[in-house]
Amino acid sequence: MDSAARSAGAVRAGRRRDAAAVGLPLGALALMLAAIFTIRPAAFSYFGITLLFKLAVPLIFASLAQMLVIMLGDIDLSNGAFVGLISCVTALYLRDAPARALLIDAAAIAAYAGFGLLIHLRALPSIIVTLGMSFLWLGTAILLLPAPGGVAPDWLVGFMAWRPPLLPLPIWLALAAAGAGHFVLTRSSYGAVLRGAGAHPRAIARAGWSLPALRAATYAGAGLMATLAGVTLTGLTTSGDPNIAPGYTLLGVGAVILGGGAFTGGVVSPVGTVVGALTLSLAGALLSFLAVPPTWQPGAQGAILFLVLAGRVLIAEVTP
Amino acid sequence: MSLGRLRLAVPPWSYGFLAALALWAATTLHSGAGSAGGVLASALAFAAFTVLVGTGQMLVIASGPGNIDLSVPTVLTLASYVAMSVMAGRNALLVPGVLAALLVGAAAGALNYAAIAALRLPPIIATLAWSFVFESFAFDIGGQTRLKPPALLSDFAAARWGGVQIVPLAVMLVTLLAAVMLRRTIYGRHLLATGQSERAARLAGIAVGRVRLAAYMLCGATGALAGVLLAGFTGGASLNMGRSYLLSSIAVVVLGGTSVSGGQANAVGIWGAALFFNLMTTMLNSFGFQAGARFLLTGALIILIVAIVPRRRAA
Amino acid sequence: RAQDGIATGNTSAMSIAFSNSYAGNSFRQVMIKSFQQIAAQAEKEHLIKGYTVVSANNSVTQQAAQIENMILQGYKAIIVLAGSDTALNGAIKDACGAGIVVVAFASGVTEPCAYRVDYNLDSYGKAELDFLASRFGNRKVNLLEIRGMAGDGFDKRLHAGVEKALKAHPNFKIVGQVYGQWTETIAQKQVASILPSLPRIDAVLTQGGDGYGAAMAFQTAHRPMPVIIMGNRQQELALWSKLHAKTGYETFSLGATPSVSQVAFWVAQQILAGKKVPKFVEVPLLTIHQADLAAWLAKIPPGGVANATYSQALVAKIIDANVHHTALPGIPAPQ
Amino acid sequence: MPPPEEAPGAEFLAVRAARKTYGAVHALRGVDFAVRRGEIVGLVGHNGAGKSTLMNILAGTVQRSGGGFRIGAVEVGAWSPHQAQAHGLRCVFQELSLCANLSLAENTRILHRSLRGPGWRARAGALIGRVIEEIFPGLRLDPATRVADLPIGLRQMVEIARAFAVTDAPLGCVILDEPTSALGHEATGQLLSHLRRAAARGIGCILITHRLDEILAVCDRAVVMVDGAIVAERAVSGLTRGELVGLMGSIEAAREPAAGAAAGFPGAAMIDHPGRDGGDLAVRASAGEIVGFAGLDGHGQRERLRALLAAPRAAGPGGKALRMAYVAGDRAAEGAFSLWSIADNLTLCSLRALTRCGLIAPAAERDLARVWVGRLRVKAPSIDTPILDLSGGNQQKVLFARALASDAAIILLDDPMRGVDVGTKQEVYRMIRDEARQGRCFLWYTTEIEELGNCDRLYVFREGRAVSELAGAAITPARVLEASFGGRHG
Ligand SMILES: Nc1ncnc2c1ncn2[C@@H]1O[C@H](COP(=O)(O)OP(=O)(O)OP(=O)(O)O)[C@@H](O)[C@H]1O
Ligand SMILES: Nc1ncnc2c1ncn2[C@@H]1O[C@H](COP(=O)(O)OP(=O)(O)OP(=O)(O)O)[C@@H](O)[C@H]1O
Ligand SMILES: [Mg+2]
Ligand SMILES: [Mg+2]
Repeated sequence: MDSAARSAGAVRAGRRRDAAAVGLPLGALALMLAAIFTIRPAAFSYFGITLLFKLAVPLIFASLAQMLVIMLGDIDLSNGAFVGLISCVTALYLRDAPARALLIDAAAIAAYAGFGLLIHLRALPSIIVTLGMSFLWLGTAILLLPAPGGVAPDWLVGFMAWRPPLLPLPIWLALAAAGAGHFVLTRSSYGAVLRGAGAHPRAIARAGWSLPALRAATYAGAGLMATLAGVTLTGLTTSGDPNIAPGYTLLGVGAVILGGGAFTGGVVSPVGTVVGALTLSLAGALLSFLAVPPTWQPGAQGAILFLVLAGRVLIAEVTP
Repeated sequence: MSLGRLRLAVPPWSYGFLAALALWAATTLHSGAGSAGGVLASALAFAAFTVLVGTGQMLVIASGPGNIDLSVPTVLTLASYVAMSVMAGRNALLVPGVLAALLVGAAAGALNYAAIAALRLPPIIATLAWSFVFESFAFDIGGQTRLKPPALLSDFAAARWGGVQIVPLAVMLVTLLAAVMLRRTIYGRHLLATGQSERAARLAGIAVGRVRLAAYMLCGATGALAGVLLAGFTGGASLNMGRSYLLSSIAVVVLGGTSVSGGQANAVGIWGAALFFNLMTTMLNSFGFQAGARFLLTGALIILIVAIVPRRRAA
Repeated sequence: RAQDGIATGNTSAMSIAFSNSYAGNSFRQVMIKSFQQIAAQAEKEHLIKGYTVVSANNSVTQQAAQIENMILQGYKAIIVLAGSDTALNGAIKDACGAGIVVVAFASGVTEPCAYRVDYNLDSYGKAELDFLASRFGNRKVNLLEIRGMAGDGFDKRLHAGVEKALKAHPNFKIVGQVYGQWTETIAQKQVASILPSLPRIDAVLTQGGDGYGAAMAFQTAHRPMPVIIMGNRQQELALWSKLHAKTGYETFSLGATPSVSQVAFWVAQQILAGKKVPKFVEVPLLTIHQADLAAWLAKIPPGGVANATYSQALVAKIIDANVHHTALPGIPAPQ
Repeated sequence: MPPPEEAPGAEFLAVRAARKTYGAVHALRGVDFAVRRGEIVGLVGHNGAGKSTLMNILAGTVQRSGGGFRIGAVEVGAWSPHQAQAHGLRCVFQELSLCANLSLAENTRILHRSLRGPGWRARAGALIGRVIEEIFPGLRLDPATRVADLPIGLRQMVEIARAFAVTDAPLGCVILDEPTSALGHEATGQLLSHLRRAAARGIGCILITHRLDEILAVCDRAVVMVDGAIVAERAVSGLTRGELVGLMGSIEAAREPAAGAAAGFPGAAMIDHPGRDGGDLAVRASAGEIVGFAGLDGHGQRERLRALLAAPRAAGPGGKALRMAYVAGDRAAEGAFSLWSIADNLTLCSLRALTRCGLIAPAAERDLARVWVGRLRVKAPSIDTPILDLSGGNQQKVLFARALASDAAIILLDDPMRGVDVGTKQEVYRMIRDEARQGRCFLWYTTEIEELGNCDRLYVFREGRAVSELAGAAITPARVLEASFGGRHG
């Protein structure tokens, strides 16, 4: 029987594929950094790297939130609006009424889980329900904070400006997020169930798991990640704004895909997603290093997206 | 039980129409019977553009899970600029202008599909990246000005035929064509088959790639046509004219009864959903809610409508 | 006491960056071009070493990241058209901390270290209502207000100005309010959607970029054309002029000039050159009255926006007027 | 191995008067069914008889519409997959239930909740590896392999092994719904002998299969279902294949010899597809021929069929390229369009002929669907029934009808009888021979050796190549097997 050889080959191919999922965005990231460091050698410093990746931190968390939803085979169009809501809550209450802020955050996460449940129980298309949710988050944010304002607590601003030893803070946070995500989703025994629920829910139900519970838990996890995104973002901007992050929705999707995720459900990589978020955040900022005329800046952004993602063809080559 | 039977008697795609009707009634109650006609006329006029864009989007969405065209707003804008540039405000150049726009739209669709197929990108990313590129082209062509349409185009866009607006009627014709195409033509069947299962469609002898390519090109073309008409209706092509059609084109398709997982499409339902969205705006505006409350109600209504529509449950 | 006139400190080795939040409408396109034109000129005259313009795609987080990168690139001044009043505060503070001069224009940036070049938005609303009062006297007047975007700072400040001004005119009543997002097509749709439910409208308050859409909505609905405050767009002025010829229609147009980016440029250059500049520099709004309509119309390209060129000297005068609290030099109508 | 003589153990699980309705469809009409510890029950019946429905009710994945349920001596009301697991009941479903994105170890964890905490992955891997080795010795799959990377046959083996793996709850009964339809010859044998070993350890088994020989080989008791009811129950010892078929209500026709060549065919050459290299025979076929692709499962037969599909076509009589149709055995992934009705599925490849002035004529379309539903005796309320509401075998018939109804001159069959009941098989064999006689050409890949008897000629595949060609009287199971395993054949 050649099954043993076939299986060993498949395992090797799988490892290659996993490596490529992370390696690809990592390669793109390295290339972009190399370009930036060539243009501006001074950027290659603790200070420079901090500045380059500062704004990537909230995007990392938002992308992880999106990743959880994509893992279930859904898509979340409300991610960016939710981050905006959390930023308003944080700027309004976290300093003076922390208990209230945490309560609202908890309620928002519970609402997320509730909508996840609704999507599952009524078998609704997530794309439209989350579109509706985005209006709910935005409306709530505007009711709370009709125009940008509020103040982030000093400890939060201080934390986001903290200069830890060895590596800049954004790098530490990225490592922590990637590590935690990898452990929970890729290594842990419950992670296997969650990924299975995304790929083949029926099989998971037949094995006796409660799909509604799994889905509510995953959506709650997504809400938690998006909350972290909102809080860290507020720490960086020092105040709240309902319209601050609508762009995170699609950027997050891009980070998940770039990191080797797929819309088929169950196929996501937390490490890849984190690297993808770093890459996309840098890609958006890269424009300021390249002397592209303003008219062609959007086009350049599109081209960067294509270049960064073109490596997927290579993945497809190594893994038929 | 009786409610259950009632629900089954009402097809899912008609919920948009019913909701639209309810909103219309509510607005009329609030602002007097005299407003009913005007409200409907304005809803029809603006729904027509959404429906036109949505019809193309529907073909793309129906062509398989994950297929979606996010470049619609910029294709619409770019095509509109191209058309206005070609027309240069002269009635005689109307037809070449429209043709140029359609060409641009179809080419944009082809580029979208080419990126999806050649770079193996998920459509959501590929079309987003192209939309940036198309935006740059629009900046380059029109950038600093708003291009005016020829008088004939403006007249057509505002024309009425015995009190009924022409553009919505024309778009209804497009809807009819799309519905017939889906149900009664080989292309329609092949599209829906491809959308349900690419592998099965391939083995059934369907050139899956060509079917999808055509869907993206048709989507670009309808977007372009909407761009031309919109320029006529609003008095010119402007850079941000497509802005509101990104999410609305997707929302009306899904709310109109087309399945996001592909393989099933409903052209008529798009009208219901588009009227629903427009009448919702009317209602929220005329009730004079605060901005935050308007968003809250919008979100709640969208979720409510999708949630009450009965659907075939998986076994 | 600050020195009046142009400061002449040597800025020839310094570069200036412009971070723009959004480029997706013609107003912003003209604004960028105006900036490039004046900056290129200054570069040629060795007033600066170089310049760059970077637009974020309507994403404040991206704009913030771009500003952080500009810090790295060693620009001596960063000019900001902010996508949010507050969301860039962190990045702007970082820039100030790195010794960079930050000039935010046409935006309500709240970070105190930044210089602000902006209109007096209270005067915007006041000018609109004062004009209407001159037209309608003490009659009861129904107003439709077209606002910008919900949750936006500019919109909120302008609206606050309108509300403040309304107190002086108890006969004015806002009977409807829509959000046009400073976009013709959206404004048209929103106005069209609310019109059937509204009583007779006498006048429409606008925020710029929405007047023509409103006019189209009234036209399509076959409603009498109210006095729509225009926003200096060519198509608005053309329509006004056409209606004036036909029916004697009169209104008033005001708004920002896209070339306010040039003011910000010169303000930044002057600060670098050593001029004492107050933290808030008010710039005049461009207003067009019936008398100047023809002259302006002749000068604006079809589909374009009324604009003016700000020279270094003019900007120095504007700064001085701000320092001395004297009247701002106006923008003269073209002859 | 003969069934053990001693009486089976205590009753493990029983349903009484179990009913299940899907709208107007009565899938089960009051069924009494019980399984004892250590007993192997064979469940047979035509497609759509209700076998899978009954198993789903036992496994808790489908809620019964009525009737009683007893586990051991305890009467239970609501029954869920979770409870079924906890009581030691496992089910290998007709459609595979492994998550393709997960590894073997992870899939094992899905079913076995106690596999958690530090080191779970290693424990799960060791467990599944041990059970695979026990049932299918020598298979040696790496537990880190992703299921998606395995062919369907291996997946089936993994799923079977997963069901037999034991962690905390003792194993009471395993339900196997057509487990052998995707297994090769050797693996089937291994599975059946494992069933006997398991039964000897007191584990009950329910085996659903359309291969009656398997029932006769391992089961203690055969239960026959017809139209949602149990019509017969017999001890297997002493039962013959003919009797069993008789109980199912259909008579197995005596095998007719392949008739293509006899009736004056082969006609015009239709396919001449060169091999990849010297060791790979060219595949040739002519009008009226039925050409088989034989060999062990997964040795390149399917790939060759696909290659034929993609290759340039020979010109037919009118000078136009000959058209091909393909019938896939993996109907869920490659055949059925799940949102469509029977009619829509059936007419997909015939649309050109149904088109008038650019539009499909609905009346003609429905007529065509009705004719073929009638001819193949598809069991369904109407041609508008969604295809997914049909039982597996009936879905397969619709796919068959799609190919036969089209104007394709060449029909490629990719193991098309998977899950089709004996009665229908006979009908389909007859139909294939009729169609061949009328000038169609069939290329037929099958894993069931008896089926090859219907072929005029066949190519035996080994390691991705067509290594030998057998024709007419040379087609015997012995020679096919010999060629499959690499014996030289002239
Ligand atoms: N089962 C079949 N029966 C008949 N023709 C088929 C069949 N499968 C494929 N073909 C034909 O073979 C050709 C190539 O098929 P293939 O699957 O590569 O097409 P595709 O990749 O989907 O389409 P495109 O060529 O536009 O990319 C097509 O012209 C198609 O019509
Ligand atoms: N989800 C469902 N909805 C409607 N009808 C169904 C559903 N599932 C099964 N049926 C119907 O119930 C009957 C029994 O189906 P079942 O799958 O139990 O048959 P089976 O004996 O397993 O057949 P096969 O041998 O083909 O697998 C069939 O007539 C089928 O059409
Ligand atoms: Mg191809
Ligand atoms: Mg079955």
